[in-house]
Amino acid sequence: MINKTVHHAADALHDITDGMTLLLGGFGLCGIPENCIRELVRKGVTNLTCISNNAGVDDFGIGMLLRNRQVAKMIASYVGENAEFERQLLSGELEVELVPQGTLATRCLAAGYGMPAVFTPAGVGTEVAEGKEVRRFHGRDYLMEMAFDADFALVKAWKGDTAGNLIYRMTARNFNPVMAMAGKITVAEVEELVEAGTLDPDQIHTPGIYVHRIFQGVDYEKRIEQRTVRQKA
Amino acid sequence: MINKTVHHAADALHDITDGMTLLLGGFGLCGIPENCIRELVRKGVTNLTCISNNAGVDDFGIGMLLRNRQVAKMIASYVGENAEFERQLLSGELEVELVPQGTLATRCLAAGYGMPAVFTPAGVGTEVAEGKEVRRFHGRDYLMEMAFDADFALVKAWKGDTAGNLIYRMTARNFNPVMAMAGKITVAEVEELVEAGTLDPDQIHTPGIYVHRIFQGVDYEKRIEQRTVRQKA
Amino acid sequence: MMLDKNGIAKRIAREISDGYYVNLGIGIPTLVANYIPNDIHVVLQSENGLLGMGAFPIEGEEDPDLINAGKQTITMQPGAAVFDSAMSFGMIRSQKVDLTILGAMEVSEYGDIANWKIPGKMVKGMGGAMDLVASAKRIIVAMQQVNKAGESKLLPECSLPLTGVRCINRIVTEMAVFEVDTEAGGFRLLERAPGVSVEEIRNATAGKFIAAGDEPEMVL
Amino acid sequence: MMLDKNGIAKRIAREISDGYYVNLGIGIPTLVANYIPNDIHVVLQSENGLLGMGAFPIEGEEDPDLINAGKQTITMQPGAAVFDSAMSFGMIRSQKVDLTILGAMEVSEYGDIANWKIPGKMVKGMGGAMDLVASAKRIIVAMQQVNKAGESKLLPECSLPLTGVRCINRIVTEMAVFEVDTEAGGFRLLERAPGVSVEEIRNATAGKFIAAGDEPEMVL
Repeated sequence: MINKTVHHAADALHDITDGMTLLLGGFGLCGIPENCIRELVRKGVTNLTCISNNAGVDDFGIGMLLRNRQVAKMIASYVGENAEFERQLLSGELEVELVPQGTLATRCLAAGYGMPAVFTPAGVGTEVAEGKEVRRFHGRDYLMEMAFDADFALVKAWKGDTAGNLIYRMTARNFNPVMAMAGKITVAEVEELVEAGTLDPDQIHTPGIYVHRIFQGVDYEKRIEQRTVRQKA
Repeated sequence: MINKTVHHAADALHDITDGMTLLLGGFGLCGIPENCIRELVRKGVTNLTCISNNAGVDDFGIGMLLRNRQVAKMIASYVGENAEFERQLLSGELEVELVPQGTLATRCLAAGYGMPAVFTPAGVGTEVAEGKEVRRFHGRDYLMEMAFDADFALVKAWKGDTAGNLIYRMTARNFNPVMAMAGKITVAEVEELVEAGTLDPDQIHTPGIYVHRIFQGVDYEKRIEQRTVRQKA
Repeated sequence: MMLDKNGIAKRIAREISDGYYVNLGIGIPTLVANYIPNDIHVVLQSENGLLGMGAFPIEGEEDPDLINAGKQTITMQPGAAVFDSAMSFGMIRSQKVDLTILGAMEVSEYGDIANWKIPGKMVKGMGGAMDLVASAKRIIVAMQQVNKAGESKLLPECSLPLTGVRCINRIVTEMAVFEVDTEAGGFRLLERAPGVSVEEIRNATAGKFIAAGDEPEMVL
Repeated sequence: MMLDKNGIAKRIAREISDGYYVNLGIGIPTLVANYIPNDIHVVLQSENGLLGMGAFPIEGEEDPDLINAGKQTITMQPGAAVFDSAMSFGMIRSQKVDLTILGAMEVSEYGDIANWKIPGKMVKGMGGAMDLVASAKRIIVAMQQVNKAGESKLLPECSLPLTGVRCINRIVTEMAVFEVDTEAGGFRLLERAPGVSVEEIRNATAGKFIAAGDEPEMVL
């Protein structure tokens, strides 16, 4: 067993420098690598390209990096929850590439599976198709989309072991497994870190080969974006 | 919950007819759909195209279909365990397309993920590349390989529920999940069929949306191909 | 009488058949779940990675790890399954999802749809909408027939950046149900909201309007 | 003294570094696992879908659901993980596996390899070999230097159908260790088996042979 454990976020991210490209797991605020994002804020690295489905909210998640002007370019599918984001975008401070959600996920998968490009019908005939190769298969048009090439992937799992194996919980899984596969260096923060041999090999969502550093996170806030409830019947 | 349960293999395969293309899960004899194969033998459908990593052994697995002359074409990566196979191939009775194992898996994935084609470096510069488009990305050559288009996928899981969700056990997983995604109609046989709601949603390997019919198999032989052991220390 | 949002949702629910896997978008589509008849079996897909989405949780039982694509706290049905985003859009792209219901800002008479961007004004992004409209077997749009300025949103062609091309099959608005002729072009009237006349609907449709004149009222 | 199969395996084991993920092919490569030093941490990948392959099971504890790519019954190490065939070759293709060790029928002086087919005689198939040689970061071939007829298997070019092109970095045979110059072409002698002379090795190498003449004996 190869031990992937590091002490904390500062250790895990020590070699992230200005100008790097980062994949950040999560959907909205669900399943985001809170400890890693806090550490990026603390380090103050700038000029980052962040690839993530969303951009957090004004004061949480990637929103903290935006507020701190650490992000030069954001690649995302939906950024509607973030007023500061919209301000920076409209003022030209922030470069943005909006990518269909399935295309975003599949470009991660492509990187993790060593496929340089993939075909998807999403965006055919729209401005997303501009500058991209369109190819017809079986009478239907597809865009050729390129695999992501990112320096780091920062993901959050529920449980992990010292070999880097990861298990996610419910819809906090989302982009985390595909981003974990796609980073040149992948850092995983987990709510509970256990010894290798503790987790059932059949239940691993991300095999440790894809994870370079793992640590047990602290102080998870797990903020809820849209609290919707019903009354007890 | 949508109930996918059928009574037995005969129900599940009632509409398989001569000349169809079938994906069959398993690696060697490990994780093969024993009940489905027995039923194909019993039905006597012929002129089948079978896509499977291996071709079974002479008297078990897909080997039984070969012996019975039910297979017109075999698409596989490795067929070395089967003398009858070799005989039919050399005599010209059987058409064979040999496909690199990773390409085989990825052409299933492509079908399950709605991607018409994928790029892989496997086979570049070899006879596998003949007639295929070669494309260079980042200074490296890749073959464009097409998604499979199969009438049925027959897979074997360890546990399944009435909603069609599947869980595999150890390396009996192999090709089963990717083939389950790739069939126009997917039939799953399981060792244990439970009520929907019994399995942990986080531990499902194949979500029920990919499975059209499920039944609890009987009389699993689970033959071991290469029994290798060590002495107790 | 124009339908309210719940009325539109209720009418759309009648388009759902037993055994369907359905993806519901944000807004009116979310309300459709409330009107699915109890005697049919339907599984809701949420594109953030869940099959078998259930109702909102009982107060106090919200779980931050369990949300839908609108980031709302939800529950799971028995038989639910969780998966990653690549598989989620994999099943959408391979047309395992039978029906997609989503909102729109504009629809053209050829079934083009615009619902993700207002240049210079709004830049929220397309989320999963472009994937859904490009791949879905069948798409129903839930929308208002006219905008706040009283202008029709059923147009000869979309003025806003497109989400997808020739992909919308059916539209349910506060006034009517339409079938879209994506080949020849045109909004074919199928049903009227109770008490709304063909002429009223024609006047609220900027694109090519096709009606025999005897279209029935909706059954809700 | 020519090495036997275990000698070849033992020499190859010295190429494995701490922290490596390694894929071992069928035959001599499988034996390499027996010689990995206890003080380094290595994870064995089996391309049928396992990381953390362990030893053969104790007699009576064989499990038909747990095999390696050679269809042999095996065990799992603590920290093992199981996955499907698409992910297995995904991690191979994305070069997460550090080292691949496999057998060969022929290798050319440019690092081409043939190991899957003898036209008209043998049609077993390539299994995962074509994927592995096309993608692996580093490949070591374990093979006999000469065939049963006494002919060299290290050739100017392969006569059999290729498995991969310009992909072999290193070869360990019963006689020697070679580095392959995939750019200029040539088998560069690095080490000799104990007691085997440079001339003997040269005579058993049909392709371009490169040696300074003072190459050391292997340390086993």
